[in-house]
Amino acid sequence: MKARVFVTLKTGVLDPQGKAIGHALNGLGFDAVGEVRQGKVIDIELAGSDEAKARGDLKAMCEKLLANTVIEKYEIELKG
Amino acid sequence: MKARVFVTLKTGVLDPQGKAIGHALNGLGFDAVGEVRQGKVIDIELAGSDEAKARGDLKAMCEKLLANTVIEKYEIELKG
Amino acid sequence: MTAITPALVKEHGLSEDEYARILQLMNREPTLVELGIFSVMWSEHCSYKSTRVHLAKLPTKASWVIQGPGENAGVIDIGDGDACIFKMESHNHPSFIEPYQGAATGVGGIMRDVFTMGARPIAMMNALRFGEPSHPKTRHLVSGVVSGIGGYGNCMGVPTVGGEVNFHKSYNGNILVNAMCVGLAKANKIFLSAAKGAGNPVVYVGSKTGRDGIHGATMASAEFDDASEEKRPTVQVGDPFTEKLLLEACLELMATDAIIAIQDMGAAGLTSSSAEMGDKGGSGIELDLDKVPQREANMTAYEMMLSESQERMLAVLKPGREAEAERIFRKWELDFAVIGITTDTKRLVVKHKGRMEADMPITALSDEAPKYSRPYAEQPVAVGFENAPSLPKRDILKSLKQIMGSPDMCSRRWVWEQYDTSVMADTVQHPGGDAAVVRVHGTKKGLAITTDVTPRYCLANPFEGAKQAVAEAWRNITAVGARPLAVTDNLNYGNPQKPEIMAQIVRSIDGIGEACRALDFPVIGGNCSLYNETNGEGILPTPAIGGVGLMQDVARMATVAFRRVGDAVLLIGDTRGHLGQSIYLREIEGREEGAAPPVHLPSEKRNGDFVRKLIEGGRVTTVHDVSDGGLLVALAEMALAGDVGVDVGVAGTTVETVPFFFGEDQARYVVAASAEEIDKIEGELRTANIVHAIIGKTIASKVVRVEREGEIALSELRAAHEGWFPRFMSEELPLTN
Amino acid sequence: MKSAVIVFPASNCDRDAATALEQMTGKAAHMVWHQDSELPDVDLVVLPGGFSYGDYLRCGAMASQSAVMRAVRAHADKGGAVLGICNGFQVLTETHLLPGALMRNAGLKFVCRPVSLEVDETQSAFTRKYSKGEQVSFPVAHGEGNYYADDETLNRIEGEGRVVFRYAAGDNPNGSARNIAGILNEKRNVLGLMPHPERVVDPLLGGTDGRKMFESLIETLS
Ligand SMILES: Nc1ncnc2c1ncn2[C@@H]1O[C@H](COP(=O)(O)OP(=O)(O)O)[C@@H](O)[C@H]1O
Ligand SMILES: [Mg+2]
Repeated sequence: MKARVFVTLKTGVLDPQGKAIGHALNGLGFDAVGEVRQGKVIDIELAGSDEAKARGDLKAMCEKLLANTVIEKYEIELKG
Repeated sequence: MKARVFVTLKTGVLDPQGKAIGHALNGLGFDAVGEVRQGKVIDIELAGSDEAKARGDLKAMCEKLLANTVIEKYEIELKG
Repeated sequence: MTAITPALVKEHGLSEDEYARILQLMNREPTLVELGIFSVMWSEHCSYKSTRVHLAKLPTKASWVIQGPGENAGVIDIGDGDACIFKMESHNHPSFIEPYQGAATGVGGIMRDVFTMGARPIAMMNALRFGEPSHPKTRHLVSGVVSGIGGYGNCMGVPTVGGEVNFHKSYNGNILVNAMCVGLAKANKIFLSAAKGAGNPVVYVGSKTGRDGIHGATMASAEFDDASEEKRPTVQVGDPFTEKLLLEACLELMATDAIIAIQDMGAAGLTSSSAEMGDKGGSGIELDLDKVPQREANMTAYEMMLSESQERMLAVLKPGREAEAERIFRKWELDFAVIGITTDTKRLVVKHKGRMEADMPITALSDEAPKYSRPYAEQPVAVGFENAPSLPKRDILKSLKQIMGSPDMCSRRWVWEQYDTSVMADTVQHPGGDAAVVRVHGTKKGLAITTDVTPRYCLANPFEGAKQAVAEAWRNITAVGARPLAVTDNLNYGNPQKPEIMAQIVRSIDGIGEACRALDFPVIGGNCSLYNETNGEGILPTPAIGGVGLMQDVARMATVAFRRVGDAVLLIGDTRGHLGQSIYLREIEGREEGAAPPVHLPSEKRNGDFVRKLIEGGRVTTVHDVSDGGLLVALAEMALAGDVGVDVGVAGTTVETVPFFFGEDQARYVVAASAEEIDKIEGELRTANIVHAIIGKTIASKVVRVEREGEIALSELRAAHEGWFPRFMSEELPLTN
Repeated sequence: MKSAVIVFPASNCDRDAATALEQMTGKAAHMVWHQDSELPDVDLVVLPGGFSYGDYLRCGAMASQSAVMRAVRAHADKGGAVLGICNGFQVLTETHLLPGALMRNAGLKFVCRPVSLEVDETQSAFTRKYSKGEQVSFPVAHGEGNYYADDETLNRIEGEGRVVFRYAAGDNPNGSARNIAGILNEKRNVLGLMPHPERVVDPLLGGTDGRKMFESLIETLS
């Protein structure tokens, strides 16, 4: 199985990187660009085929290691 | 419109970060975890409603700034 | 309007008595915004309510002190029109919750304290205390804190040149992250926070305000319990890029004469900065929050006044100079807004969306803030293992190796290599020695910087332990050849409402005061961090001392490294073999016991002044003070630093081998120089009546050799000394961005 | 030799570079702001170390889009000398004035320490005063100095004698391909390197091994 985990800053938490990217894109003439937020995407290969178990494991991985839930939130995507 | 851009290392380019995460996950007892790769996800708010133009712009942003195509590849997702 | 219920008052960390006092001062029920303002301004963090009466006893004056405690940072005169500005501050609680960002924003905060006074930061220090290595969180906290400090300081382009790292179980639930910043300014260009005069524009510069860390100041004044991690208050995210721009923009504006007063927005942001500026200037301040640059939609007055968003400053300008200032901040792509005006009412007035949200006398927030003489109950001081106690016979070289490779004594290279130590091209002594030395740019002068405290001594005896912290800082500065000039402190303790903790605080402050007076080493600033307790378990009392000294010619600086084969090795100071609270007792015998080593201040002064004169006279360049671990550890460090072997004996003392080599008696230095030079020095020591002994010489063989005990290869010692930290940390995933 | 140092927002070795240049050439360097679209009349342009634009997104990425970099490219196209140190090297790869990319250190940590380098190539304006194979010690201070290029590129730059500095065997601080620490462009007038030569021109600061680079430049460009 392949999983994709997104770890992004919670809404309201300052994202200096996103801010700087937005600023730079505006500077390059992309005027339509509004707010920009940057996060991490982590692609994980998982052995086994039990989706429910995989989801449970991924959640545990996020809570334990991949995200710091003080400031970050995460989303999990499983693709077969 | 909201766009999501993924910037990840090209296959074949070593990703020590991803390797370290995989190693740490195995260490935490997640034995099913195989290869791990880490990348960036950039969420962009875009004014306007012309999808084709948005796609074109996003591609230009990636080529110019968001990705370093020597080592990285990108994917663009548009969500209404 | 929100009704102010007892529950709401309690949530704001205010006691019933304190609320009664507020009603009296306001003559009416406060608004919610006013309550929030009181809660932060009367918090321990901002008001120092438990410590103020005691801090007042510290010596703060000397002819070279330009600005003592009370401003954002202290200022000393270092001659030739130059001033050195420095301060140390804690970011303990946020760093425990989010180690990377907590430590990073701690660095950012202390830098603002220093550059808000007109100084360019030139060096950073960090004094860190973590839980025991085996605690499941320790590794992760070490990794996050160190990369956070590096992440911020490196981006700012200010070298991080030294610090301390300790591990002890008492910090398992409350780590300490104390950061110190040292800056340089012109003595006649110091900026203060007094917003004198009415009708002057109040301007906001830097980052936009978001809902960051609302109530951080009250958090820093509350104990943790198991639920805090669940409640997890928002931690701020640092933006070193913006801070770097803010630094450059502020220094550019300061080069003009447009500023009346300026103050960083630290804990309690807009509230404390405006209240303090008004208070110091004897003026009033009126703010229009509609003008505040905001990062988020629909922010309330309460949120804006209490936000702890980072990288912001408040300034009062001379009228008519707004455009000029704005141009500078726009050039650096920073927000700039006139958000208020000074008045002659001595009131803090806050308006938002046409409503009066607060209107309160500023003195209620400063002079009238509570001040407590909390009860304290002194505990008996620990005793034992004082004068050369007998301990089981063991192989002392094996013990040496074990100590050199222990968590508290091993090399901190793993830490400092993550810090840019040489940016700014003035670092003449890097981490690894007694004090860091940075050159005063464009001159031959150098500033020596150190942070010190030995918390286990402070627990055994808060008074002697605090004296020791000051003495060690003074000694470390002396050992590189600089004249110690002044101190900033960072007093970290548990809950002051417990009489035994309060006693630690009171006695430590007494000890600091006594040592600073005796050593002519005034305290020019500091910070208190209380309530470092989890589930009732407090930390070791940890009064960290940051010291700064001045040397006239960095080319004469001493380092710890042995430089040549054939030098004589001289020990200056009296060795009685005090093993109480020693590293030896703990690491080898597994006992955390005994008396703290007594500090005899006149000997400290006499021995130190003697050593400094040798260095200043260009007669010695190899000097190391003897501290943690004792004499043999000092010798081993000198041998490793220079990669030169040493052969030593007990030099005819009556003290047994173990206490002689591992005792932690104070006021001692090891000096190495040619045999002829040491001969001369010995004569002078005799005349000066200073206890000393020639204990050995440097040798061609790369070993530490001890008479009658054998020898150990430097390579073996080095492997132990350098090995522990990287091995310990190799299991941790470095934090990512 | 006349020189200029480019100042990006959050450059932080700009003063260090200027100090070293002044010490070595006796002339103050021009400090050029990132928004300037023209360079003063100079022989050497230095892109200093630091964290231009916070190094957000990728090190050097945003700086590569700045107005001044168009002028720097023009200067290089005309054969003018360009020296990129640390962040400056990252800016040069991002601007494609130099091939390859600088990735995160293999150890994933920022590393600041002196490293041993071998001078691999002395046929350049930057290194003619060194001898081939000479070992020198420069400090590094970076989190992303892991040089990457595909094999074809690596073979080409090696074959053309464009690898100027290599980390000595066993002292590679960041995992760089083939121990590469510094490279030249095809025309050999643009050099990028991760270690800091400007931090080793003053004996009090831990060595003088960087002096020969400035002496080489002075001899070539004056
Ligand atoms: N957190 C740190 N950051 C940078 N340098 C550190 C840190 N901790 C310790 N060091 C450095 O390691 C050396 C040894 O530290 P320490 O044993 O506390 O010295 P001393 O006993 O002389 O006070 C010092 O040069 C110190 O500055
Ligand atoms: Mg010391």
